[in-house]
Amino acid sequence: MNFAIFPPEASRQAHEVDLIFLALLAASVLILLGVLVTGIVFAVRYRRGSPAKRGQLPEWINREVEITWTVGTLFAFIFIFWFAGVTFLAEYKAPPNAEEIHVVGKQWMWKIEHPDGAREINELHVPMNVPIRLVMTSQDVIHSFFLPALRIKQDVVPGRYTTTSFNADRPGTYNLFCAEFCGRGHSTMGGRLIVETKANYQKWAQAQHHVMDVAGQGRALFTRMGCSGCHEQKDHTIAPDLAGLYAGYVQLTDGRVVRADDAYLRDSILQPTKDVVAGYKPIMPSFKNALSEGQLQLIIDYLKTLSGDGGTP
Amino acid sequence: MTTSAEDRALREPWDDLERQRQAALTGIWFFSASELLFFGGLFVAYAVNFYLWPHGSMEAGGHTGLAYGLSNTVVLLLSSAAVAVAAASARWPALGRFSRACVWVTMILGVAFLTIKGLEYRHDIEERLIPGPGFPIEARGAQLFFAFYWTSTALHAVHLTVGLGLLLRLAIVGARDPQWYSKTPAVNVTALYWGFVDVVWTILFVLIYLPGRAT
Amino acid sequence: MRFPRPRKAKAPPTPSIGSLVRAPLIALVVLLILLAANIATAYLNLGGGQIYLNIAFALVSVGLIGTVFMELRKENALNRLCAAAGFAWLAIFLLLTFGDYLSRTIMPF
Amino acid sequence: MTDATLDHAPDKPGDDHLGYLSEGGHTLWSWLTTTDHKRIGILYALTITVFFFIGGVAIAIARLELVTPAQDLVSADTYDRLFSMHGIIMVWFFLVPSIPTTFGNFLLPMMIGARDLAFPKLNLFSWYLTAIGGIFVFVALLAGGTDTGWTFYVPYASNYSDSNVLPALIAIFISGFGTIATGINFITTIHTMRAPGMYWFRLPLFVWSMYAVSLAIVLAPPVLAMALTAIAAERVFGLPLFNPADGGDPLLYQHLFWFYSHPAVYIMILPAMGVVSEVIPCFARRRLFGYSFMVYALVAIAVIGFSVWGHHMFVSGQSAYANLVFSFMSFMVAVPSAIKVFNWTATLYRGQISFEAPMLYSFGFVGLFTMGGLTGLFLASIPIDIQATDTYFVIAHFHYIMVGGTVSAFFAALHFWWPKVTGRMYPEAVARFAAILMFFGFNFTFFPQFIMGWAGMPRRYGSYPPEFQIYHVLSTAGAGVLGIAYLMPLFYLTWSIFYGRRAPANPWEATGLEWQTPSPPPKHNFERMPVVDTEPYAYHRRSEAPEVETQTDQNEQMGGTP
Repeated sequence: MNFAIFPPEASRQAHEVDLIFLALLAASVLILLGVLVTGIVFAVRYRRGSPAKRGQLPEWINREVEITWTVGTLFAFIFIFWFAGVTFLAEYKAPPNAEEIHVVGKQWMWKIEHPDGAREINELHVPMNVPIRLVMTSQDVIHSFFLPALRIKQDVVPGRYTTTSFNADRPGTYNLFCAEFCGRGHSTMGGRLIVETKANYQKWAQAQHHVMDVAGQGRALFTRMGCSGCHEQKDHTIAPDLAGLYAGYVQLTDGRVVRADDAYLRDSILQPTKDVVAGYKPIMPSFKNALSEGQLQLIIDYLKTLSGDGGTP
Repeated sequence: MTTSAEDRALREPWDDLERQRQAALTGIWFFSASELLFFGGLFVAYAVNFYLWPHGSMEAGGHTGLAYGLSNTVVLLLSSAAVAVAAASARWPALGRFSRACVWVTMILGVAFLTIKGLEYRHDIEERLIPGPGFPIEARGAQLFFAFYWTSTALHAVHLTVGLGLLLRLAIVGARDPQWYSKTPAVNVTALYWGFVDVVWTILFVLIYLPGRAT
Repeated sequence: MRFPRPRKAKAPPTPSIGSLVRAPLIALVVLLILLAANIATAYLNLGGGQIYLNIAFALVSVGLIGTVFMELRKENALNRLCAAAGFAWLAIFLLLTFGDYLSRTIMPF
Repeated sequence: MTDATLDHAPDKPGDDHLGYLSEGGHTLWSWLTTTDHKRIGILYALTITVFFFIGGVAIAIARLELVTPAQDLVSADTYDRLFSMHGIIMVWFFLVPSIPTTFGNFLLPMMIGARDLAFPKLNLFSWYLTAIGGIFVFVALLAGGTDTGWTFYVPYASNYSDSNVLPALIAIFISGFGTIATGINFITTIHTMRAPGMYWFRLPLFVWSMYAVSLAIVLAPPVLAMALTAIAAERVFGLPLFNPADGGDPLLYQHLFWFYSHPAVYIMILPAMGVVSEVIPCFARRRLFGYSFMVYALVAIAVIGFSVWGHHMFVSGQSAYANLVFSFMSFMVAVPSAIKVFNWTATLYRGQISFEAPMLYSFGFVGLFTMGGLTGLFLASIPIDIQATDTYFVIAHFHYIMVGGTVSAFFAALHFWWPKVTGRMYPEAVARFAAILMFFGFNFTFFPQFIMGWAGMPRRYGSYPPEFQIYHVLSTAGAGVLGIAYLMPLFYLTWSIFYGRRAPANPWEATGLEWQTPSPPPKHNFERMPVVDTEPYAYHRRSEAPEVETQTDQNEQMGGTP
């Protein structure tokens, strides 16, 4: 079972932040040891009844000592403030030629749109060594786009745009979390950041158009068969919201909690009255003989893209 | 006779009325500072929204009933003067009746304030100035202005009603026991509370009724 | 701020109503004049600075209410400090909150 | 009545005369209508004990859920309500009232030589406000709790949350005004009711901490009351105060909320500093090092604490300029805290240190508060805060200060003044074991959270990626140990009320006027007004001290105060 001691450093900016973190860690351990060791030495040496020398405080321990450590702490803290402030201003300013990616936070999923039109849900593919600028907003409540590997976190506020920028330089798959509490699905609103070499990224970008076709066809079928009529009602009173459904857990009317995997989607389309979602009436018609196997798969593929295929458990 | 009045006015831990009066005044002053920050939250919110939506706020300000606001301010200033005189004259038993008369005048003016405020609310409801679907002004930020208008004036009215309650207690208990009335610090405390309510209204009047008049 | 030891003074003679009412009445008249001036400036089209002028008038009136009606002039230092503390904390709050709002356009990151 | 569990109440007096415990009357009614500051202190102690254990149970279930990465013990919605109720109950119904309303109420008048607080009726009214607020929290709890977190961030709390937010808002609103009334009571008492000779720089530091805390208590909670009223107005009357659809700015709510909530964390820690500044000199038998600097540090924290709230909003969309301003002010407010830690350690120099339970808790306080304070420096520097905020790093930071700091000091105060409050001595050996167990249980629970927080584990997550499971398992195990360490004092202190050794008037030979009354003290504290003519903490003669101090010498030293 692997466990993370330190978050991976996937950008120079992350490295800069780690420098400050380690410097502060060292200074803090020093001060903490100083206080603890002094305390323990005094506690042992001057315990009641010990033969150590007592009497008046020596001459030099008086007001000057107090002033020295006050001013000393003050200057140390001003130095740390300067050190951190400079790094913040230098690192978090987006370079002008940055590639802009739009992120929209919605209750319990991230919808990401690349400049070339490729759309992703809960996944962010970025090329290496290319400055990226995220322009983000939210559709409902405050979320927070958090990439621990890049040491980036930026709240996503409804009604305005917030931006952050990074330049990933190490390929790999890293965590993406929502860091601001946003309701029931807050902990499942994560996803993956995939940093790839430029070549792989291009390959992925082309592939996106293919996936778009599958999803495009699935979308067309979804509307033609009338599914969107009920399932995309604004307040979802008659039919549950299908976005973010796949790979999550579903509470059924009889109290069972079922995992929404391929089988569940398939059964619900073919025999809707078998597992009715809690809070809804079993009014969905069966599509048993209306859909061919291929069409059923297209719709299920489309439903997967609605919640980012293979979202976090 | 006066010692018994003094004893009645004396509260439990105190053995000297003058120090009890000092403590009571210090207490009400700290409470005023605290309540000022309670309304301060509203003032900051109002200032931020005015900065974010100047045009919307100005236009919404134009729709508020200045006649009502003005008469309310005058009424409250008069009542504040009356309660100040009541507090100044309360210490002398000979002026007890005059002081209680001033307290009654203050209460009447306070009730007048509430009735004018009620009329204004009725007028606003008729004009559908309640933030929501059918809001007449479509400038962005106008609904925010009126959201703050309703919240702040309602809270101020609540504070004023509490003030009326305190004044009523003073007038009734004072009438029954004039000696207690001349000794107790409660008169000054109530006067200071009423002064605070007037201070809040003076600021609210400017924030609500004056923007947007110049158009 | 130690309180002066309260002397058991002989009760002062009852002042005339006129002397009691004089100061509040003068203050009332000044306040009404300030109110009228405030409303008059509201109707002059001064553009953006309008609201600051009105607030200035309001603060002057508040100062007057405080000193005359609430007898701040006779109060001891602690109560005056306390009255000032309320407005001082409000100023800190406004200052730093507007430090954020005003600089959102200058230094967004 | 929230604290109906009066069986735990330490007030079933023994047979003989028991000061304020028996003088005021034995009936429940006499307790519910008392204006004696000592009895009101005990009423508060019962109320916050009840809430402390309710909050503890809520987080215990949440911690059990976190043992496994998947969301399998409780549903996500229940998990949200558990941590929200834990936050709300612990902040407003345990930590904020913990030391000021219990020990502040009990000791303040006695420490300055007064018979009672300036406004005794207002004091009782404050307790009733807190109790009514407590009832509303029960209403919220029984109706299923609120799921907005203790921060009630808009627009989730105002437009999207379907949990019962309103009872929680009313509960905090009412108990907030209870705290404000206590603050006003304390400030007026300290200004007007000090005994002759008790000048400002002869006040014990506990009284100074009550003064500094009362400044923050009078000026900060009203802004929270306004923020919560705005949310209630938006939920109930639909007034779009922060609704982004109508142009409202959610950040405006965050400014209003954090303007209260940062001074609130100083409201929680300042009394703890006051308690430790009383306990350490007493058990080290030495004058407090740098008394005047400690006083300036207390007041400086309370005042500068009002200008730092923006460091909670570094990533919330605040402008870079504001980030820098608030980061700088956060470093400035850290300086007085550092000075206080240095002064506590320096007080031990050339002392006669003994290690009773209060001293062990105070050592725990100094250690844990230093770690909490240092991690505060991490969070004040912006790039680190961008990574660490809203993760378990922040949770570990504020628990080190609030639980490691304030709760340790609360238990130090509980043991230090227990003989004075109940007239009984607590069992020393068991108490020392509980203190050490709490220190290790605490570190065992919260240190792993620092590591997983920096590694990116977000807060308020019911399910999480598997690489953080080891830390959650460690933390839950630690929470078990900490839970036991908190339950032990409940038992042995209750036991000591009935069977503990009868306490002398001054068991620790401490200086301070409260120790010059019999324990438990009579209803009116002092028969005649005490006169103060010495420095506080006069534990040894200023001029010199004998080479080896024998027991008798100490008493002779103590002879200074009449």
